[in-house]
Amino acid sequence: MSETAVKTTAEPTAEEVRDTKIYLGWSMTDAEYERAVGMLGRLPNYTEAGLFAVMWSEHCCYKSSTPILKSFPTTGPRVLQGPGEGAGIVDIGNGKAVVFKAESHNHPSAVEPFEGAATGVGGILRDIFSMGARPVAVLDSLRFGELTAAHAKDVDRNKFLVDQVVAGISSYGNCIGVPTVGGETEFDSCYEGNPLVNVMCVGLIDVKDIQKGRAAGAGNSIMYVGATTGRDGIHGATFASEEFGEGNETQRSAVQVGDPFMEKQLVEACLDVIHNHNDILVGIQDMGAAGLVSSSAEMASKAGTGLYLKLDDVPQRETNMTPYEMMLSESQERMLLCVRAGHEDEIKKIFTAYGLDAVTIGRVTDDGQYTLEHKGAVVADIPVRALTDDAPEYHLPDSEPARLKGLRAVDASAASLKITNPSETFLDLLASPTVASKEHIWHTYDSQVLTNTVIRPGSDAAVIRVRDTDTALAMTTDCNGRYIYLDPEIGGKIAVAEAASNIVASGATPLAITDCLNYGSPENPEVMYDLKRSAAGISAACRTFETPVISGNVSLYNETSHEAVYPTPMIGMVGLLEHTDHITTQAFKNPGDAIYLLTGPQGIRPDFAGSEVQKLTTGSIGGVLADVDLDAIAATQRALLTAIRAGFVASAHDVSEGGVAVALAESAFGFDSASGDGRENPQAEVLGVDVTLDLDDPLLFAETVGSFVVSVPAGKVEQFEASVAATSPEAAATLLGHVSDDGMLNILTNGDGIRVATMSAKKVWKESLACLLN
Amino acid sequence: MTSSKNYKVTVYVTYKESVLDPQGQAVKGAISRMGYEGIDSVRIGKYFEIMAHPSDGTTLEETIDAICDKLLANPNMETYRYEIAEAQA
Amino acid sequence: MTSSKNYKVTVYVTYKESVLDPQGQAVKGAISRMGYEGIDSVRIGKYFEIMAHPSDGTTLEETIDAICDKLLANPNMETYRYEIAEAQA
Amino acid sequence: MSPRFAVIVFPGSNCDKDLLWGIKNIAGMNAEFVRHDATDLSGFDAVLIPGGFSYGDYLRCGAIARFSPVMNEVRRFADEGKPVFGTCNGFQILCEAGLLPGALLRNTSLRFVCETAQIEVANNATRFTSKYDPDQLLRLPVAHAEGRYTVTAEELEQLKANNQIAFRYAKGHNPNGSVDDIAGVTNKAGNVLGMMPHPERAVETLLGSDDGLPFFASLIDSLAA
Ligand SMILES: Nc1ncnc2c1ncn2[C@@H]1O[C@H](COP(=O)(O)OP(=O)(O)O)[C@@H](O)[C@H]1O
Ligand SMILES: [Mg+2]
Repeated sequence: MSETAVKTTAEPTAEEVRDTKIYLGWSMTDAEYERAVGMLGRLPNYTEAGLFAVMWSEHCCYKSSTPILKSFPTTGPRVLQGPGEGAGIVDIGNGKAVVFKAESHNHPSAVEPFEGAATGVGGILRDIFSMGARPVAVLDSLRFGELTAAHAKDVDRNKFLVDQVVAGISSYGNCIGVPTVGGETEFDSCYEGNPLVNVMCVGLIDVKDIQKGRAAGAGNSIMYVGATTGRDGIHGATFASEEFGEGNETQRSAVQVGDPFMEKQLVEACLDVIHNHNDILVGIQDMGAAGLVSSSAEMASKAGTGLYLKLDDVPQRETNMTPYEMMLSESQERMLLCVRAGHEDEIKKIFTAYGLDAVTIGRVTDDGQYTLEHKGAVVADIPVRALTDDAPEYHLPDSEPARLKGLRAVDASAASLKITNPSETFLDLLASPTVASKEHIWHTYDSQVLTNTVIRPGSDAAVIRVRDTDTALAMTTDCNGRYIYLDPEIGGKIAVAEAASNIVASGATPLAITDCLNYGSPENPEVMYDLKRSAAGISAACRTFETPVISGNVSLYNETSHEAVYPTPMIGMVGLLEHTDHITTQAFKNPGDAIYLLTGPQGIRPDFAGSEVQKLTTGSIGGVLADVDLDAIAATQRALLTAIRAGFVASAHDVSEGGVAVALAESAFGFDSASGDGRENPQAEVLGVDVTLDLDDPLLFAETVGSFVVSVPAGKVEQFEASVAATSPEAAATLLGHVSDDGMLNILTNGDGIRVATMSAKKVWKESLACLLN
Repeated sequence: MTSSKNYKVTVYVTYKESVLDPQGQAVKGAISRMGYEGIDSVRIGKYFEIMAHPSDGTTLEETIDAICDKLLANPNMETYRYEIAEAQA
Repeated sequence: MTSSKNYKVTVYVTYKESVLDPQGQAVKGAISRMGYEGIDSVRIGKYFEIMAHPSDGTTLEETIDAICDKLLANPNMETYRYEIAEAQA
Repeated sequence: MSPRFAVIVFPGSNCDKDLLWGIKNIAGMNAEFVRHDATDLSGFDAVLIPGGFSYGDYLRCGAIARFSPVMNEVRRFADEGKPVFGTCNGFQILCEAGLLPGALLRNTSLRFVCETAQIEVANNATRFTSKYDPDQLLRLPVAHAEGRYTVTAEELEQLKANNQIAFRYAKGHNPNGSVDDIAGVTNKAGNVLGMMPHPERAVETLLGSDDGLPFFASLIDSLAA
């Protein structure tokens, strides 16, 4: 190890780094700096300090969230790969496995929404194909500020963000040719200034092809493939510093621009190498957050090796890049390969056929050191472990948020809603952007490319068939941040329960989840409380639904001027359909089919705290969030799934925002099958409902989790009821009435009920978002 | 029509130098595959032809500056310049 | 480096008058919604900055003409023009 | 021997596998991928150009792919009167290459559109459409941002006069602003067809529609004749 750290021109010396505490600007604390000094046994030079700072950042090492992530259940009989690699993997039989993960791109999207969202898609795709899987579907989970001037500080900015984020996702996903099949879009003022852009990718793999990101075998080569390295994406704080003083400030930009065409070539080339040349490939990993340093150090750490990289050989897009800049750059569309020594030219040849350069930039060593050479000098020499395994881990204090007391005191009874005209409330709910159809958004996503999509966006879960088998995969993203804001633990349970309900309603068995934990600053004990408690809720639900957490992502510091977003742990769930015959949508099929409400033993409860109807009628949310009985929900889901598999169910839709009334309407709106368009079902124009509920009017809008609106062919009513009773005594199937052919939503209650023409309700629901966004 | 003169404004919007320009790269690649030599780099930008006249109380420059800043160019990644010429009738 | 001079070529490609330019119309609409007055029409085109040097046996004009005709503009719907200037070292 | 189909793969093609799946696994034909840099199409009886974003669709859709080496062969193949079919990006490439008249511009909505479109068979007397009824109504997926078919008024008259319009969007269902609701056209000789809709996405009822099957059946039939 070099005794004196080597200094590059114009960079501060190791002593100056210490004295000026320049590392504070990289979000490295004094204590962390001292820790690094202790590990090195000398002062780190500028480059080294930078490597420590970025590798020990929350983004790379999850130092404040690791203790929480460790509490998640992560194993199960089908789990082939849990958290820790690029993505998690679950066995789906027939020698195949599903690979999935979600990632957030909130901060880049807040600054530059189009490119931020586009590169978010690019990044998550690389996580999937670096495991050896072919990406087969993308889902996007989005949160924005409100779209009406009355509820927004800058409504034009909010609309602009929606427009650009959606355009970014569609441009990248459509170009690369992976269908975007689902997602969710919600609006709340807490997301103004800090939108959430979470993207999930699902891939398929033959179990034998699973890759790991390892740099093993001293002497093997490290090869760099893909786009050239520029100064884009280097941590904002650093970027603003004087390093670029010589250049013209206005000519510089740190924005990462996505190049989906390059990525398409990368996917094909990498999968070619993995499938056909696995004998010469040792490991492969994408360059994600903290680009080159993070990917290479992790590959070495996982293999217990060292690395020697020659930075002069890194393909560069800009002149005079420093080692620090090259290592931290987050230029997109780059991959790192570990290749068996002597086979570099074969690898080069494969990539050349796809129009890509593969360049050897270093080799694996056995000294456990992370060594960088630039212009003939060693510019960094750090134990690999110090950067990775030995990163700090914090158990930050938490305390109950002050808001909870006030929120619990809010009256969330049916009376507080002051509903006088249920039909009017119903139409207002259908028009509210969170409930309204998201067709305006997903219409711009190619949801069918790859010709596997059975259920496009527009039903509870999207469904993709698995070629060469009878099986199919269902997938969804879910999270109601309002519930978590009111009660983090119960809200966490609900997020997973709702995801499972969506999966089950499509006819699938939930397999596992991924997550994106979007919160404010972990240094705020109240945020830590939210994080811990919601994670506890998620864990509990995952145990009940037998859906381990196989991958995920943490995004902290989602706040503007100390106003944090609602704690929003997005849950991405995948389920398995044993047979494509079981695929079920939320759309009613035929007049005369019986309509059931399937619930837990308590039926529909006055669950108004945090509901859409509460927000609509009172302008805010509050109240005590009723706890959920996870076992009862699981039992209800089992009853539904059993009936679906037996062929007794024509449609199933879970009750969520807007309650039973909205669920009934959405089922009548006739979205169906692959078209995702009402024109698909020739009867969509005439479908209606004739139902009677033994409830007071407001209960029509209660959001009792784990309830379903189910339609059953007239001839199968008895079998359906018997099946539910036999499967789950806890579940209650209440016959409400039937699907009608007079085009009316006729919902009778103990009060006024609702009577509205299906088509006029549908128009409100279908056009609302487009109107608000124009 | 107002009595004021009419102008043709041409606005050029280009990426900042450090921003990746995949389009430009693709075009450059195509040119060399087509066998043309001597092309060292290609960058692609946008180009707007705007017919305009000054409106009450503001100069045309002020209006164009504002439109460029807010709409035509994305200040995170792009720069712009423009030319104003009197339009032929 | 060759001994020959380097040039900066700027190419402008625009739709023919007869071709509908919905993007230009959308920009015009946005400008007036933003409250700016005096904008009569907007047309959007592409703009290329090409750094180039003449290669053996052909003039730069010949090369640029060919590239524009075949690649940069679609003669069915677009027209182009270009300027060549000596590049500053 | 059953006819052999070439599915051309350009860098950035992304419906190539879908097209191969349709013609090979569903229609049961002999088919294989042919790379963009291939220089020989001998032995093939039909050429299929898939959708996608060749070369990222940077510059203009299809503008760069048109210069791929294989396109010289495709041109020769077409000149010999053999069938060439392009869907979506394939249509755009054929127009850019001059094998079909017109151009495909940005949708008037300025938005990408992915939906199941209502398509009318405008001419069932082509080798690609013979198995459809005249005026048959089809449900075929479309997915594009640049599908606004544009020709001059004179060219449009010629298209009509020569019966070159093969498919139209049903009245009121034009997703992109195409002139005269045109969704697909042939060349004058009738052996080259381009269309924005994706028949290869409509070959299995599981995925929502099999209205694309007769399209491939027509083409296969024409090769047997
Ligand atoms: N941003 C989006 N991208 C793709 N699909 C979306 C998006 N937002 C909503 N959707 C789709 O719209 C439908 C309704 O979404 P949502 O209301 O979140 O359903 P649920 O309440 O059942 O979870 C789903 O099919 C979903 O996939
Ligand atoms: Mg649902």
